[in-house]
Amino acid sequence: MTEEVEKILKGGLEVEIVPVEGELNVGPQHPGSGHMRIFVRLNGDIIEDVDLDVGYVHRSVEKLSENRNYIHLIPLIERPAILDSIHMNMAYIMAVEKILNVDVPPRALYLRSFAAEVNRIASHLYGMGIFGVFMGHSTAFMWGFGDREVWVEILQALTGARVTNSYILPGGVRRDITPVIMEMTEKAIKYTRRKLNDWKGIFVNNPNIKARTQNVGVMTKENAIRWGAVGPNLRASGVAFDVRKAEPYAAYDKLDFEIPVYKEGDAYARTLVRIEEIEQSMKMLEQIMREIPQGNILSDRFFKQIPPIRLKKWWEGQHRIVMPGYYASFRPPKGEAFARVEAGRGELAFYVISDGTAKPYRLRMITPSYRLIKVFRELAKGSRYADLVTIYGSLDYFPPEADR
Amino acid sequence: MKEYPKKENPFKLLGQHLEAIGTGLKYLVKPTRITLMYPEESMVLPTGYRGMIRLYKDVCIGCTLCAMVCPADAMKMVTEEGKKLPMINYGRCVFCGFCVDICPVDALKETGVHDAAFTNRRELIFDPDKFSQDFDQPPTMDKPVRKVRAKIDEKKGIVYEPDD
Amino acid sequence: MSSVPDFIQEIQRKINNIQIKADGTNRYSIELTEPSKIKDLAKLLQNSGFDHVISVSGVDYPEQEKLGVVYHISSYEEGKMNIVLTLKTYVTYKEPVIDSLISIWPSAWTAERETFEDYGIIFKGHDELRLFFLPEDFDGVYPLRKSFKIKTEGIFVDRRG
Amino acid sequence: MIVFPGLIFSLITLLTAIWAERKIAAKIQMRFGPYYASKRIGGYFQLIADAIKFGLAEIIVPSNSIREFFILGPILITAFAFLPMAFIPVSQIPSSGSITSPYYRFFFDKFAGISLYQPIITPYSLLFIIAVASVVPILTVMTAWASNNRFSLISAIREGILTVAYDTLIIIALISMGIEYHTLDIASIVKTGVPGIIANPIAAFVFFVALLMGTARFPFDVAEADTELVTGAFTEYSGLLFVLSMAGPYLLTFVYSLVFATVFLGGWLPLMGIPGAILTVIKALIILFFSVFMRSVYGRYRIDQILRGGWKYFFPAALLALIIGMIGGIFL
Repeated sequence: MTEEVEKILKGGLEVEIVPVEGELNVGPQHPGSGHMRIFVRLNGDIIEDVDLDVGYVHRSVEKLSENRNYIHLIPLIERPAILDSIHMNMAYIMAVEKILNVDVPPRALYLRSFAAEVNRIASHLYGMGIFGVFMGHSTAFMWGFGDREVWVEILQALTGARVTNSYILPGGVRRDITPVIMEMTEKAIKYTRRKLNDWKGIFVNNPNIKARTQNVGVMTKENAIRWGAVGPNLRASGVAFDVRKAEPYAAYDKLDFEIPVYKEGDAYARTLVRIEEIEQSMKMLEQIMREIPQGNILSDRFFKQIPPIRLKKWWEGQHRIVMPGYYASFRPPKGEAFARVEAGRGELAFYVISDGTAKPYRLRMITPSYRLIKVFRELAKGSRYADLVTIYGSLDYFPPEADR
Repeated sequence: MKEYPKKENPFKLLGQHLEAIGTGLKYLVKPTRITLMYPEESMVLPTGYRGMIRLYKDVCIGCTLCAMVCPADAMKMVTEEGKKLPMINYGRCVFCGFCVDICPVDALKETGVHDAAFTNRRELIFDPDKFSQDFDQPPTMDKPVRKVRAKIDEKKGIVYEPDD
Repeated sequence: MSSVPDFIQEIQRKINNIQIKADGTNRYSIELTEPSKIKDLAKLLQNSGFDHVISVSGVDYPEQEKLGVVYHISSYEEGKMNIVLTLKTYVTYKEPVIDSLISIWPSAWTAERETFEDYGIIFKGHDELRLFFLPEDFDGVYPLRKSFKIKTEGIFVDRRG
Repeated sequence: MIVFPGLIFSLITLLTAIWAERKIAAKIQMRFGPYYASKRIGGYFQLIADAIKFGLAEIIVPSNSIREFFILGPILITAFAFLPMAFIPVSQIPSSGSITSPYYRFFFDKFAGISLYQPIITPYSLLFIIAVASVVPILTVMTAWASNNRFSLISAIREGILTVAYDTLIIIALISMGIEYHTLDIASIVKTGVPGIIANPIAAFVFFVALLMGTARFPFDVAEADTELVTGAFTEYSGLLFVLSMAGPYLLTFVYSLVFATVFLGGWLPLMGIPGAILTVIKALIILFFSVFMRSVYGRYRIDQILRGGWKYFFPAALLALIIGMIGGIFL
C-alpha cells in the first residue's frame, strides 16, 4: 500500500476492512434465517463452513413430557410443527396405543389418513411458499399461503381449529366427517388441481426458478443416507422410502398411491417431489371419501365408557366424540413403544417408555427437521452464498420442528 | 424413479419465460382474491369451532375433570360457597377443547368467539362468575360489521358469502 | 412373536453378551451389556444393511445410577425398510463414556450431540460435543436427568382477594 | 425554475411506480395491497403516508460508519438518478398554438431543428444520460462501503461486478441506435419518425434487460437480495435516508423508461406539445409498470448466472444490435 493511500485512510476513512474471507452472522434477525442463527464462513462467494446455532425456539418437549399426563401431551407435541400437527399427533398417539394395546376402528383409521393428507398438502404448500420467497419469488410465497388456506379451512371444519388440531385421541379420533366437509374437499381438490397448473407456469417451470434450483444443493443417494435425510428430500435423492409404504399405518395399506422418487437430489428435484406428493395426496383424499367405511370412530373400549346421555347428544347429534373421564389421567401398562409416521417433511418417530404411572418415563421425539440439521450443514458447505437460502428452503427445514 | 429433462432448447426456454409472464398477466387481469376484509367483514365460524369457552355455573357439578385434563394448566378449581367451580386463565389456554369434551354434564361450551382483546394480563383470568357470562362480541368500528361465511370455491379458492 | 431373521441370529453368534428379543412385528431390541463392544456391533449391523440411525436417546435410571443409551437403527434397503432395531446399552453415572458411532453412521451426529448435552453422556470420537439446543451459558446440570426437577402446579387454587 | 416541476413530477411518478408495484403484485398474489389509506383511489395515499412516516423517523447513523459518506450516499444516488432527466426530451414545442409556444425560441434544438421540452438542450443527450446515470452504481458501492456492514459489502461487490455487465449493454444498445440514426441527440432520433423498436428490435430487447439489471428490478435483484443480504447496500439506513435510497433506483428505472420510450417507442409522436408529453410519459409508465410487474413473476437469479447471461448471451446480442444499427443506418 502506498503512502498516499495510507494518508487517505488516516484522514477519516478508517473502517474495519472486511476481508474477502470472513464470517457472516445470518440470523436470528435476518429475513432469510428463520428462528436460528447460521454462522457462515465465506471464501469469496463460496461457503466454506456453516455452523447452525439452533435452539431459539426450543420448548423442551422431552423434559415437559416427563411431567405431564399422557393426554396433556397431545397439544404439547404438536406445537413444534403447528402446520403439520396432525402427523405429530398421530405418531404420538400410535406410540401410546401400542403401549395401551388398543385397536382402532377402521373408520377412525381412514379419518386419520384423511386429516393427515389434508395436512400434508397444507404443509407442502407452506414449504413451497417459504422456498419461493427465499429465492425472491414473492408470488409463490403468497400463493403458497393463500392456497394453503383452503386446506386449513377443511381442517377447521373437521377438527374445530385451524392448525393445532389435537384431533387424534388414543383409540380413535374426536370428530366424524360430514357430507359438508366432503363437498368442501371435492371443491378444494378441483381448485388445487387447477391452481397447480398455474403453479407450474409461474414457479416450477419458470426458467428463473429452474436456474436457481437445478444442480444446487446436490445430495447423492449415498450422502442422503449417510447424513440421515428424510422425507421428500430423501426421495428426491433416489431412495424410495416412505413410511406409508414401508410400514403402513392408519389406512395407508388400503390406499392406492405412488411415491414420487427423483434421481437428481438437487433443490429442483425436491420441489418436484413435493408438487407430485400434493397430487398423490389429492388422489388419496378422493379414494378415502369414496371408500370410507361406516362405523364408530372410537375404540369400543373407550366408547363404552361415555355416558349414554352425552353419547346421544354429541355422537348422534353432532358426530363428535366426547371423552370419557378415563382419559383425564390414564395409566398405561409398563412397556415401551416406537412409532413412526411419514410427516409432511419426512419420517417422524416417537419413542415412549412407560413405567406404569400416568406420566411417560421417557419420551423421545425425533422430528424430520431435527434430522435435517446435519444435512443442511453438509449441503451448505461448498455452495455459493446465494444458495444458502435455496438449500434451506428446498430442504423445507423448519426450525421450531427441529428444536422441539 | 424419475428424472427431469436436463438440457432444454432455447425456444422452449423462451416459451417457459412467456408462460410465466402469461400466468402473471392472467392473474393481473382476472385476480382471485381470498382476503377477508376484516374488520368490516367478520367470519362466522363453523359449528364445532373451538373458540373461547363458556361455563354454565348451575350445571357444573365440580368433578374437576376439566382441570385434570387441561394440558396447559389453564383451568383450575376454585371453591366458592362450598362448591368447586372451574376458573380459566386465557393467558394459558391453548383452545384444545379437551375440557369441553370431558365434562360429564356439558357445563362447558365452546363459543365461536376467538378475537377478543384485553388490556392486561389479570383480565385474562376468568373467575367462575365472569366465566359463566355470555362472551362479548368484539367491538365494531362504529360501522355495521358484515357477517360472512367462508366457502370453498372451485375457481376462486375461498369466497365469502354473507351469512343470513 | 415373529421369528428372528437370519442376520440377527448371525449377530448373536458373533458377539457375546447380547440379548435379542422381538417386540411385536419388525421391532427387535438388542441389549448390549458391554458398552465397549458397541462399535463392533454397529459395524456388524452396518454390514447387514442397516445404514442409518433414526434416533439416539438417553434414558436415566437414578436408582441404579446408570444411564441408558438407545439407538434406533433402520435400513433403506429393500425388504428391511420396515425393521427398526433398538440397540440398548448402559453406562454408569461414574463413567458416562461410550464410543461414538458417527464414524459408522454419520446420521447419529445430531442426536449424539443432543444426548450429550441432555444427559452428560460423552461420546468418544464425536467431533463437536458442545451445547446444542441449550443456551451457550447453560452449565453444569443435565436437564433431562431425573434429578433436574421442574415445578408443577396443582389443580386447586384459593380465591384471590 | 425548470427543475422544480420536474422534481414534483418525478416524486409523483415515484409514488405511482411504488404504488403500482404493490398493487400489481397484490392482484397477482390473491390480495388487495394498499387499501385503507384511501379506499376510493386504491390506497394511493398509503405511499404518501409511508413517505411521511419514514421522513419523520429518526435517522440512525451507525457509529463505525464513515459518517459523511453514509449521509451523502443516498442523497447523491437520488440526485444522480434524477439528473439525466435534464437531457431527455419529453415532447416537441409547437411554434404556435400552444401555451408553451412563447418558450419556442428558448428551447430550440438547432441540431434537430425543433424546439423541445428538455431543460438542457444539447446535441449529445444520449451520451450525457449514459454518463450521468452510470455514476449511480459507483455511489451505491460508496454507500455500501461507508456503512461498514458485511451484508452491504457483499452487496457492493455484487453491484460492482454487475455494473460492468449491464453498463456495457446499455452503452452498446444506445450507441447502436446512435449509429443507426447518425446522431446522439434523442430529439433527432424521435424526429425521424421510425421508432427504434422497429429499426432495431434486438437493441430494444437488450436495452430493456439491461434496464432491469441496472435498476435492480426482478429478476436481477441480486444487489438488494433481501433474503440473503437484508437490503444490500442500504441495510443500515433508516428514516429519510432510507426513502432516498429506495427512491434512487426507482427514479433511475423511470429515467431509463423515458429513454426507452423516446428512443425505442417513438416518444411523443404522432402528437406534440403537452399531449405529446403526456403520451411520452404514458409510454414510459407502461415500461415502468412492466418492469415492476416482473417482481411477481420472477425470483432472482444468482450473480454468476446474471453475469453469464449478460456476457454470454446479451453481450453478443448487443454486438448484433450494433451490426444491425450499422446496416440499418444505411437506409435511415
